[in-house]
Amino acid sequence: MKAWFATFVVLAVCVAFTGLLAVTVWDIAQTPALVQLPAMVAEKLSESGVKNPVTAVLLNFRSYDTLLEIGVLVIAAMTGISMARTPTLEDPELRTSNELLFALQRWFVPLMLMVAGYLLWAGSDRPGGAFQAGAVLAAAGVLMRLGARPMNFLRPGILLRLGLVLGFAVFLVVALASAFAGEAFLDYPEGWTKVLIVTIEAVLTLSIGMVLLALFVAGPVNEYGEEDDPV
Amino acid sequence: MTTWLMAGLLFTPLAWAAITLLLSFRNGRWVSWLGMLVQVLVSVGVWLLVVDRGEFYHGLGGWDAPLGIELRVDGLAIIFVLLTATVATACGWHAGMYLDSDKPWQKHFWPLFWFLWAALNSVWLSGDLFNLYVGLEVITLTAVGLVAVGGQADALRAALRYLLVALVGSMAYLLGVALVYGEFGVLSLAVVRELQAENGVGMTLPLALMLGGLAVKSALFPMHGWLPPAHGVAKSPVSGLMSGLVVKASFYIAARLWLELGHEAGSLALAQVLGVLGSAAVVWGSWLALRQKKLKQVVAYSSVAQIGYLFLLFPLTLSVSEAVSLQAQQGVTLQVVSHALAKGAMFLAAGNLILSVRSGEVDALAGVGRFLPFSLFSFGLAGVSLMGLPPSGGFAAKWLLLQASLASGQWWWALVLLAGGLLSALYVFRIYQASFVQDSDLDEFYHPPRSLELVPMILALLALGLGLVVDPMLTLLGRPFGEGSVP
Amino acid sequence: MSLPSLLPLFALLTSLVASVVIFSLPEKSYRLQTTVNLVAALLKMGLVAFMAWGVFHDTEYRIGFTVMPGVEFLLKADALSMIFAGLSAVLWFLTTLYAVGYLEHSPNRSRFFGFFSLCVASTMGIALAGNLFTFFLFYEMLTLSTYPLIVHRGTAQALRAGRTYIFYTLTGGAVLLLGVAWMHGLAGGLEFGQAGQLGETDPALWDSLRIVFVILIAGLGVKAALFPLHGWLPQAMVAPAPVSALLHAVAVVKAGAFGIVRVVFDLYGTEFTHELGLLEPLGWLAAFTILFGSVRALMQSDLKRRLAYSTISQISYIILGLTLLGPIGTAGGLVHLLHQGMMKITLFFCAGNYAETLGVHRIDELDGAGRRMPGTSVAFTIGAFGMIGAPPLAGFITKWTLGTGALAADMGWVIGVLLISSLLNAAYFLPIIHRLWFRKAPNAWPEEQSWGRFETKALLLWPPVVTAVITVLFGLLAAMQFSPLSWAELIASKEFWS
Amino acid sequence: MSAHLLYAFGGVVLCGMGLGGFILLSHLLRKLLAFNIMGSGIFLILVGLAQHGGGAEPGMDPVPQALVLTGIVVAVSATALALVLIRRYYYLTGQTVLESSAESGRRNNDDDPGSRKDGAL
Amino acid sequence: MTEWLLDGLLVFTLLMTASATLVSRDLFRAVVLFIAFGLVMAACWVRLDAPNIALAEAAIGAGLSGVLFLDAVSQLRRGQTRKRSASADQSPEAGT
Repeated sequence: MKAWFATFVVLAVCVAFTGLLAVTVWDIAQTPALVQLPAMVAEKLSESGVKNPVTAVLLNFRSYDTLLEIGVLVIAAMTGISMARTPTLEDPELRTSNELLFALQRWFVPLMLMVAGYLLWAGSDRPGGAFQAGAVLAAAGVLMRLGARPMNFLRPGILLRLGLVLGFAVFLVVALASAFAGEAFLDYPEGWTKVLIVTIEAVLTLSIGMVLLALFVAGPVNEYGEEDDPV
Repeated sequence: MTTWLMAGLLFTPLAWAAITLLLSFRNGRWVSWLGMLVQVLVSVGVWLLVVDRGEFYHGLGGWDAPLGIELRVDGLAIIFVLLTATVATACGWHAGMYLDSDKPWQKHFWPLFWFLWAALNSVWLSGDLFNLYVGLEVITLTAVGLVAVGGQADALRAALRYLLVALVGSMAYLLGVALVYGEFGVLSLAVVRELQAENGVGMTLPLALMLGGLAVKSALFPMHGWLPPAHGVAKSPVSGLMSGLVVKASFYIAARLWLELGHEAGSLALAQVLGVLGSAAVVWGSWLALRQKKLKQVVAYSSVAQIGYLFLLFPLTLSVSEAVSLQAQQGVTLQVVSHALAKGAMFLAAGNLILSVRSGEVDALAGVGRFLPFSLFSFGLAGVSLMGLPPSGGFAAKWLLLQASLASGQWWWALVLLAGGLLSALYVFRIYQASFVQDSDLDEFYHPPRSLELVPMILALLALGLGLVVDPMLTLLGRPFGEGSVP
Repeated sequence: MSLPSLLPLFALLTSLVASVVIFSLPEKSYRLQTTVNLVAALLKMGLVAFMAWGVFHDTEYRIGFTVMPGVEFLLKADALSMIFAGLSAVLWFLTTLYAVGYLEHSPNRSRFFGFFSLCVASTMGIALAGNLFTFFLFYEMLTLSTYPLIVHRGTAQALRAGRTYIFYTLTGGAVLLLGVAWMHGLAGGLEFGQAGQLGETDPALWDSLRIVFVILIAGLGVKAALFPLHGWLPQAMVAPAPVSALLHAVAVVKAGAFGIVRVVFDLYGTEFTHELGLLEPLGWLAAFTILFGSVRALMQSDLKRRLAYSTISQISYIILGLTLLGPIGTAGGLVHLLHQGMMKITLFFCAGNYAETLGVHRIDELDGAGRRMPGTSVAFTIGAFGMIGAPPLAGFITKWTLGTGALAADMGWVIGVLLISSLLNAAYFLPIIHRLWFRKAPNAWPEEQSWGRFETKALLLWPPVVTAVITVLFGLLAAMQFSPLSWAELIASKEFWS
Repeated sequence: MSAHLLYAFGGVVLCGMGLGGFILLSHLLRKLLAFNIMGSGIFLILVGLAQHGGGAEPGMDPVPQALVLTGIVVAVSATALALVLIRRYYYLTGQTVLESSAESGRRNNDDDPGSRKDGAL
Repeated sequence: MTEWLLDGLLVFTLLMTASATLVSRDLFRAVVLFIAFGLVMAACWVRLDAPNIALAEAAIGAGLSGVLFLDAVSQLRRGQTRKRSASADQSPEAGT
């Protein structure tokens, strides 16, 4: 009885909240925004070095956001790995000798790698970019994990950590280098903008793919003979 | 120069994070100690810069607002940067010796620590609503990671609860940001304030959403339940970081928002509600702190109470005279600083005491007074600041808030301040008392190394002496949540 | 900043530094601790004496800095502060000597003497505080530094007493803080020593000033053990004897009384307080506390508890004196700050000696103790007669001046209060003296310890004897130029004829 | 009213649904699903409202799109982290809810309704 | 008009899949519905002129989150927990 009442109250509150929010959204929608940022972006797009305005915003105008965002990814992956107590993050139980999966893997993984490459390359001019590419890369990894391919690079040792940190580190190094060359951090020197952005994107793709894959496989179930935690 | 100092604050900690990620705990320790030195120097450098040059805005990547992300470097931000440098260095120094370097998962401590520092600095400086959101999320995830590292069941439970609550808080904040962007089309806080003042647009719901989300993340009563388990179960240096700095980040953003946008968008009811909830936190948090059996839980619940005071900022700065508002802002800033120092000292000292008596219970402290442990003394001195007794920073904060509430005619907050001080005395003296008990069979007492004991003592002395050097600090604060003009 | 202006700071630092040094010394180096303590105490006596000389010749010692906008930390030596500082310096030295003897071979001495010095530093700060803010600073520091002394023994009873003490004093502190902050908001940070400055305020503020006055007195009244805020004092008796002695004579109780003196005399000014209509109620309260304390003292069978209630009564003489509008009465109140301190510390030292040497705590166990411990008992007798007000002792001077002051102020009922109180004093002290000297000693004392040639340890014997002698001298030499009475009259005359 | 606004209102409803689900559902995985739905709602509002133009020319606005991209990555990181924690928590305790029977988190704060409330959250 | 119809249908489907995700009794079903929700979201993003987000949503939002959720559900289904009791894990902080 009491539980029903509580549920009812919560639902009522949520409905009221939705209503209030809808009214506010409607209200805001009546007037145009006071500043038209898209016009500014379009104006400065040529200076940004890329043709895709979203990429320009992500990796040039608001690159600091993106840097922190990659930080978030690394943090999540790191915490995930810290939960695992095994020498490898792989789950051999999952490894099957399923013919179908094996065939899928043989055909799909190269295809996915190609797609990832395309997305990365396209990112600067057309829709696409490091995150999308990285996700596809990770998906390829997942497929490999389900198949028979052992993935030794996923040992939570130095290699994995190096992979995780690579994109992030390159981003930082570019920031540093740009500061030496130009006015400010992440202020890419003229003419180099596109090269640097594409470089960053490429390493990021690798790193993001690895992070996502690590997060996927770092599920802490696959522990064999975990030591009793001495306290 | 400015560019390099800004980079020193924002990017160098990230670099330390990247380096320590590749190292073991022991090696990471050396790198981190070096890093702390560098960060402290950079922080002091920025401080001198602001003293020399005054407040300024700095566009990151050469892009000014509204297109790019702009940093706002003013007295308040510098105070928080310096506070972070102090408390984080203390906790990091302590952690390097305190944490067990044989545990394989401890190597994740340093990168998380550095990510946290980087994100804290970014929150203090950023003047961009969305960038603040990303900064907050980095802080949340690192804090959760730091609590969960080690992966014991109770740590996981605390970390999960913390994560879920914090995520919802962030969502509320982000929703507010989305609405603000819809209305104004910009994300720079300074530009939003100008537009709002020019056009007189009321944004009560977005502001309420953002403040609500941030209040949840700052563990405002009645959404405080996640804090004590998380702060209590974490390792002591981590608890110090969490109580001292992490909780303050979301409050800091709330305060900035309120003082920039509150005059137009805030309402008296909202301010009073926040004040009342803060007061309830003071009373309820203290009461629960009194009832805890575990030492660190006492300290953690005390954080709930102490954070409650901060929310008096909202009623004391709305529709009051400029002077009263300034007094309230100064009082709250002081409260943040002194609480961070005192709580850092308390958690570190509690960690040492637990190490000494090999138990986390309050009652296990019986007879400890006989061994004249240095850490007990640090704990006691930090307690003076929590109780708001002179000459501590807590006292100065209380004094300023008292003045503000009496001058604004809202005398009921004065009563809350006084009652809160007494309530905190109850739980602080409970611990003192436990240590004075004479008839205990405690004959074995491990004295931790002096270097481990020195850190909390320094923090405690800083908190205690803060009240006497308030004037220079408030001068730096100037017009704390200032009216600085947009370049 | 000249050297003389630093003197108040030095006076404060002597005991503060001593405290830090003692804390950092290991428990084993007891001799070193004692040396540090005594050197610091002597140094402080010298500094205070030097300052008193200067103050007498109208030198002003002041040092301060801004803490917060509009709030100043100010130390300053004026005539009134010298009374309290002098008392504190002299008694600290004697009590340290006594404590060294009393705590020989007991545990936690380092902790004890550390907090002991801290406690004295606080009283010195209270004495030298130049404004209400600074006063409050040290007032709270005193609360904190006395707590470890009261619970020093760590027994359940001591912890309970400590709890009561902290509950009372911190509540009082919070109330006081409200008053101080409010006052600051109304009139800014007023410096002590310019009486009547509040009289020039806008009369519209007077209602607020009345409320603030009540709040301030209530806050200070806790430590001064004004009825009905006295509950903690008798319980605090579980503390070691030197602590009780210090608590009653200089530290806590006296700090409260001194604060009331500062508020009435220096902040509001007696005349302005009268104008606000607050002086008379305060007088009645003091008079009632005097009688109440005496009656309750009569009902106690434990020696230290009886002395405690006697303190409650005696402290209110100081406040009563203040409320007698006029220089003579005020001088009577002020001089009692010193007189009561000397007499009460004598009595507590003696009570400690009986307990330590003979194991005697209750009054009915004191039969014939005079023969066994003649020195102590003579000192006790002098203290007790002083309290009763027998000429020519210090207490007599107080009561005489108060009586004259009351007549001058046309408040005859005060004489009645003084008479009844003296009768009650006699009623609870004379039986003790009778037991000491005229009853036969029991065959065995509860826990006797033998100290060879002397009746007790030399360090326990000499302090009460010295204070008893001073009590006599205070009375005999009251008319001299440097006597406490002349000093008090000097202060009072400045207030009323300036 | 342009179509973009329709999506914004869709986002509003998603927010409400997500919030309700987050509070009412106790299973940790379900809470996490609700959180993701809430997040998607907010992203829709962010882009829909901004691109709607409010009387001005509606059109593509790259800034909120970039913000949403960042937001998605942050959300997925948080989700992944939460999943890792939940799985290990389940592995150690066999529980899928935070608030539960005897031995779970409230040993220290039995009398704190605040903590109970958040447990339900 | 057809565009409006399309948009309306998309939003409707979106809300339906979301509510179905939340109320579904079976956890596995809920996760599958959530993946469907992510795909519909991706379609919405396309309609909102945001192909970048559409790609990311499909790959990360629906794809990766979905797989992560599925993996977690499968663990919960298999009931993999550690054999010994959980209470052994409660530890004082000492010595760590």
